[in-house]
Amino acid sequence: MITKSRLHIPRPTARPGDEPDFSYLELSPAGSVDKPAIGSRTRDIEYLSSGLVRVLDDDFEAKGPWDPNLDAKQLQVALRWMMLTRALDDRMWQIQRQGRISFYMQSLGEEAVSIAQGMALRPGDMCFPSYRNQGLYLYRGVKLVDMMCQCLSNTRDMCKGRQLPVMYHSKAGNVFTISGNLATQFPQAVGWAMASAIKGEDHIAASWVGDGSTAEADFHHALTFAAVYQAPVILNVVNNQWAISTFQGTAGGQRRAFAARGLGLGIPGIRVDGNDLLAIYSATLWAADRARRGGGPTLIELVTYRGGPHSTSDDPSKYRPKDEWESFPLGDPLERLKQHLIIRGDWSEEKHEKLWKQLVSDVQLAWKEAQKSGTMTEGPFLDPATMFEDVYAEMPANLESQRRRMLEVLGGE
Amino acid sequence: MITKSRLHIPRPTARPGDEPDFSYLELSPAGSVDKPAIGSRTRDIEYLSSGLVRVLDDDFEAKGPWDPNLDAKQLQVALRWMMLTRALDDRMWQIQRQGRISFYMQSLGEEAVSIAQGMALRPGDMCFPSYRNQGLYLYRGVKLVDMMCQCLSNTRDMCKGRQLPVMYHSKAGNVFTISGNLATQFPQAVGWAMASAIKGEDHIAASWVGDGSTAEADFHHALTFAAVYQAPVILNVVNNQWAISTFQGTAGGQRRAFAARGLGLGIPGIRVDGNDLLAIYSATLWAADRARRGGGPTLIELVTYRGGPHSTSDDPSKYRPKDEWESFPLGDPLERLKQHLIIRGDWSEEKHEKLWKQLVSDVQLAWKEAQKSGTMTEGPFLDPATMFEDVYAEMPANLESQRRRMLEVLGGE
Amino acid sequence: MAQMNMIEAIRSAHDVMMEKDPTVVVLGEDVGYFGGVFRCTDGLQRKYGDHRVIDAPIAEGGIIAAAIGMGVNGLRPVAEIQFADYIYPGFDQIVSELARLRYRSSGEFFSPVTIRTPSGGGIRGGQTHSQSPEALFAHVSGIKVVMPSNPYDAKGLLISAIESDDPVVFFEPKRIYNGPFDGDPEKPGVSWASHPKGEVPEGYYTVPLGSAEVVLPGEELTIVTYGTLVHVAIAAAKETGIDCEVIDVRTMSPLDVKTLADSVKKTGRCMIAHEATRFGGYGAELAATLQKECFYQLEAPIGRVGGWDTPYPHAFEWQYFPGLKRLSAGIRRMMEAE
Amino acid sequence: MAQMNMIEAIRSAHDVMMEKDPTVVVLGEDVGYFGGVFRCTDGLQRKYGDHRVIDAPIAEGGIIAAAIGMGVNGLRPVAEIQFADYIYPGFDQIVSELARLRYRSSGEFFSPVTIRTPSGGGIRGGQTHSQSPEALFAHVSGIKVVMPSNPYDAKGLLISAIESDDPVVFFEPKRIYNGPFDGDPEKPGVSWASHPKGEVPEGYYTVPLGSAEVVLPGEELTIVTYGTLVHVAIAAAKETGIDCEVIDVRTMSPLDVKTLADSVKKTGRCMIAHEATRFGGYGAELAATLQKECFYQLEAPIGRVGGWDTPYPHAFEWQYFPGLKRLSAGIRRMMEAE
Ligand SMILES: Cc1ncc(C[n+]2csc(CCOP(=O)(O)OP(=O)(O)O)c2C)c(N)n1
Ligand SMILES: Cc1ncc(C[n+]2csc(CCOP(=O)(O)OP(=O)(O)O)c2C)c(N)n1
Ligand SMILES: [Mg+2]
Ligand SMILES: [Mg+2]
Repeated sequence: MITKSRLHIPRPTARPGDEPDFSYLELSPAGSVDKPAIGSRTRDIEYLSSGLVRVLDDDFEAKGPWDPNLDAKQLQVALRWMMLTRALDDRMWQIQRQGRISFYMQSLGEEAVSIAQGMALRPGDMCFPSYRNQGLYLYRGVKLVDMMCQCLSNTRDMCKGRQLPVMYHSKAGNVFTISGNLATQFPQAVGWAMASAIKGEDHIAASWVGDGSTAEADFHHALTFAAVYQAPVILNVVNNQWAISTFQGTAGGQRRAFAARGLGLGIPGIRVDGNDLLAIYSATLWAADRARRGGGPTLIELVTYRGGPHSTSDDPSKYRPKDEWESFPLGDPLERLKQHLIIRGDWSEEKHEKLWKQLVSDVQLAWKEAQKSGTMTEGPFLDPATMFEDVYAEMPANLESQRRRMLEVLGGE
Repeated sequence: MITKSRLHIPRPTARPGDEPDFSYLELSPAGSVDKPAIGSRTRDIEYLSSGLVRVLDDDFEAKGPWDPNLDAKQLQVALRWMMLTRALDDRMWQIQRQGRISFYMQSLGEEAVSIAQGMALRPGDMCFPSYRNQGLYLYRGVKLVDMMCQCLSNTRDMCKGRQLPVMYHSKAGNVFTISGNLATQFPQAVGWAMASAIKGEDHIAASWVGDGSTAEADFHHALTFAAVYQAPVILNVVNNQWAISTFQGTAGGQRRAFAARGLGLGIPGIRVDGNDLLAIYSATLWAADRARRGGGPTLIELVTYRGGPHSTSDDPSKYRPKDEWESFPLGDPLERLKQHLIIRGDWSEEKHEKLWKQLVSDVQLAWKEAQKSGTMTEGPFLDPATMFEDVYAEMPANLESQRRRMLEVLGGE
Repeated sequence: MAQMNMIEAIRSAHDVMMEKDPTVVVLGEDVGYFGGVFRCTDGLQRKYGDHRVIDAPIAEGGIIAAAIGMGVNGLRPVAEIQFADYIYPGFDQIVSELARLRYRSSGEFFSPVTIRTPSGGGIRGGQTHSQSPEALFAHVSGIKVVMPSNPYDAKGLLISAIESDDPVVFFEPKRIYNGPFDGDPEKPGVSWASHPKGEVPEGYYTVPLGSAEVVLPGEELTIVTYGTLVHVAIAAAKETGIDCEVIDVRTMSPLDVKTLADSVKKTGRCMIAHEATRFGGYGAELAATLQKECFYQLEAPIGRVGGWDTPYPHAFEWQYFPGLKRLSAGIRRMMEAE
Repeated sequence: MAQMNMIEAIRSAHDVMMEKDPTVVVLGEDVGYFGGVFRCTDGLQRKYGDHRVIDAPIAEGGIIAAAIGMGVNGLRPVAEIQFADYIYPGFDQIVSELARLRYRSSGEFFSPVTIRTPSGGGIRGGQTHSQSPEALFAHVSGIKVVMPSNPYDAKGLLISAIESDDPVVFFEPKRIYNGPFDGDPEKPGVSWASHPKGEVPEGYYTVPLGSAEVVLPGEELTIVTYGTLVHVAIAAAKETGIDCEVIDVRTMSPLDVKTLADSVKKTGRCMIAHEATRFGGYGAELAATLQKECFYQLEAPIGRVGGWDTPYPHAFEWQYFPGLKRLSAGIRRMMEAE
């Protein structure tokens, strides 16, 4: 009976053993997409959701109306943050492989997203990130050692051992606490932005979800509330082509770009080369300005590729061609920025090599430092009694007595 | 502090005391919207989501490419079903006002939706209606008396007293059981349609939600799954301008038509004059054909007006101008079809009057009949012991003992 | 002091708090211009503007998520869910987010959201306007769960909830919005006017979260209950002539075990009553806790009277509702146990 | 007969049923090409095609809703929710729809959906990969709730669930997917190979829903438990030398009261153990029911050992998990009560 099935089943262009095939990706040449005035009506700028905003061309030159004209210093700083993100990811991945932390998630290949958007936002703007935005925490001032201590659940862990590795937060840096539940932070960001508008402040909010997570209800809630109240928020979809083992078509990306998802509610969408720091920066600044001036929300799709496994628990060789990333037409964001700087005469292979070594050593030093606050096997250890704190603002009687009970050598009750 | 608020709060054009103002409604003249080939690509038919498909013009003439060319007989039958729906609603409304049923919801002003779409679908197609689709149940063969017995929760109640009035179902008629929870049936319809495709059958599914209900998560689930699997389903949004006290702008209708909601997923949308039986019939047939031929889902927005209060518990004079309906530019669907038939020479005021009287008397007879199976105050009464049935396929021990306990004169346990 | 019914008392709590604290905002379906389908927010938008009393799209998950975000940004949101039966689309945001924000960020982030929602049956609402899902929230650590049984407590508890930096789910037993109800549907309705707890101060006051109240002192048997059933319990005590101590739990979580246990130790008998489906209901926690606390004083097994383990059927509301007859029969039988 | 771990047993249940009944379809996140993050559906898509083993968008609410619709249209869907912690976005569709379809249409419509989901901690998954929300489902009438504790039961119960015309929520204690776990995290892991319930027939068989099992007979004290804790309970019996009767509940709803009550009446003592947060947990229902059924035989109050009333903290997994030490201490203390 099922042999007659007429159901359309989305299938990726390539599976293990196949040649990588990105023919489905619609690309525009760098510089070819117009940059509209910030006050443009949504209906006049629908083209932004189907084109691909790119600044860096195949020769690493910056082109067209979206070129933000950042100076050498700014670009070098951006490159440095991207490199630091990657150096951190590299190290932590190895560390997990050695069994010294329980879990890790890299942002390999997507570093430009966090850094470019971090740069384009103001410090007072609030970020509601996903688990692949570690660059944002770094950029907003969280120290390497504090990131590591979180991953170690040690005595310096900002989460007091309560969260899986990579579930950071930074109140001081205005970066929200990461949830294990996909997309939940998206409508919360809209609520935050609504409050900002209610208070008459000009801070905006920004949030990030993956391509796969757009299918969740909260994606819809975020778009609806943002559209209805014209909330000052930037809603980012990081389309890295994969959601664990399912390709972006399983989330509905086969027929229309994710950037178009808000059009039916009057939310403009911009489809951006997610591996092009300059394009991301520029699109984000455009959306932020628009939001700050009362123009409401913008949906930004960042077209990129998940360079590594989903997490340390994943094995992508089971579901996609091994060398897919190498064939990804938008390349490696870090490499592209580096080459752009070199072409401008503002960088060199030697400087790059030197900086990389420096950063690797910074990371190494931070790791040493982090371990002083405890590892999974060596003390000092967090006090388990703290697990009863912060459930409520004040500890209620039942938790106090449970804490006592636990301390009585884990007696049953 | 709130005085500085910059939040956009959607406000309707008119509140009690104001002149009705429908200037926000974008209208197209009858016959002015092209009818594309069924196989058209979604991107080529986006215009269908912003125009308004209309067949009957202001002089009640049928016009343009969407005219389904129904014959006199078909139109008379359609008119009859609409009139019957209204006659039933009228009577039941009064009956509730007299305290003889506990609750009621009319479809006043929206009768064309259920009848036109009922006609355009095939008997094997499955309907997942909202609580304002009573016409569908009638059209698909549920007897007046059975509708009434459901509202009475009497011994002939199809729901065995378990549901509020108007929460009908008809397995024989392929009309699903109505849920009190908004929008939940929308993604279920998509699942039903997926199963139909999996089985290789050519039955399609259709579902209905209100403008307000589009904000619910299930609306998004339905669209996503329909798009991903190209499910053979018609997803209808009945935009009757109001959701209890909130106008359609509160659900995000201010900037873009509801018909456009699926465009970002590649789902074509058709915005239809919801008070024009011919236009609805024709658009539905188009979408049904498309679905049956493997073309996937269509979203249809039916632009109409909720002629009465939300339900018998509601008082719309608190939140909208009293005479809004009279000013609604798309008129009364029943009146429009009647005039069209008269103009064609296929109907007359006399015939109309006579048919109306006939239907009113049919309804009256049905009401007499219904009461024989019990009223709220007079027997026969449903056996309360039945309340323990159908929780599970077979009654588990705990329910059996609770049933016994209840029968022991409602003793505590 | 004024005479208020529960709706007025709840409205007054909003008013007092919105006046006192400019960060308090209200959002929900139909709460703004219209003032709520039960009128609990009537007049607030006129007084405080539509930027503080906000009509929301019909998306319970979105409402709660938006409220969370607002709370993180310094506001103190009060969200109304139109019926408790419709809270489930927001369940994930409550359970996975609102309840855990403080914990997972070790106190750096929290959101002081109050979620108000009418619950319970007895108004011919059928199975989707009658549910009492408090047990589903009491099991979730990180939120407080409250249900008042009268206007005075409703206002005082709601003010405490709004002021609390912890999230609170606040159930309003809609059957007693307009007057106490003793569980006998045959009797004519009564108003709050003649009830001592219908006397409500017009200004600010609080009833603390986490404290139960002995509403009727007695010696022979303890009835532990909350919401509408408090009134049924008092009526059952009268009807049966059993010298019952009736305790209104008021806060389901955190639970005031001491007040309950002290009473049960004294009387040696305990009947638990609530409207929700019995199996796995909140009464199970009460019974489990009290049999443990009071084991050596108990003279009979703890009983539970609740809704049957079925949905709430429209036509058989009064067969489903654990009314006067069932509760009276239950405590009579319990007194027979030696 | 074959040696299977729980993953293989679950996979085999799918295989047997898909082979037997062409209306059985599987859907969920990553269940298709990849075979599921825990590999429970590995190989099924290769064997039955991608129209019967369907990779779904990441939308738990959508997955369950689609499954409901499929079920109404004559299919028999098995939906996987990747982690029980992620079931809440689908809560409304389960509670308001799946559970009530049959009731509200007086039997005309129903949907025989099985929802499988891995639950419980002990795999360093942190607070969003460790939850045990069975109590939230057991309270909802109209669904059955199941949790196996070994490969044999897992397969037999899953086949019963798939065949059942009632909706079933099927929790899989992920800590014991690969081997039983006695609650002592210091010991090396063991496999199912040496366990009698790791012997699993390759073909069709069922374990009926609604029946508990005495997995260790004893006279002094009854431990009522399910899932991972069954193995901890057996270990605690050994460790303490107390002659415990250990009962595996297996089906939370409907509950097999008789098997439990018979045992407690015999032993006079009862300890309940589960991994979920204790307050308002499923153990409360067990305690409430058993104190009632066995009041006159009980020699000590019924005890409950469960997760603490906090989220499941990543670093303190073994302090949170009600392991060997806590359970042993609990039953030792209970034996001291006279
Ligand atoms: C509500 C919920 N459902 C399922 C999961 C399990 N899960 C974690 S990550 C993931 C894939 C997400 O893919 P995508 O959104 O594309 O983000 P990416 O990992 O590619 O950055 C899934 C299914 C979850 N964490 N939360
Ligand atoms: C999940 C859920 N939330 C809220 C309600 C309460 N409610 C019933 S009808 C309604 C308004 C629906 O408006 P709309 O979708 O426009 O349909 P209409 O009544 O206009 O046909 C609301 C809020 C509900 N039934 N279900
Ligand atoms: Mg992705
Ligand atoms: Mg409407």
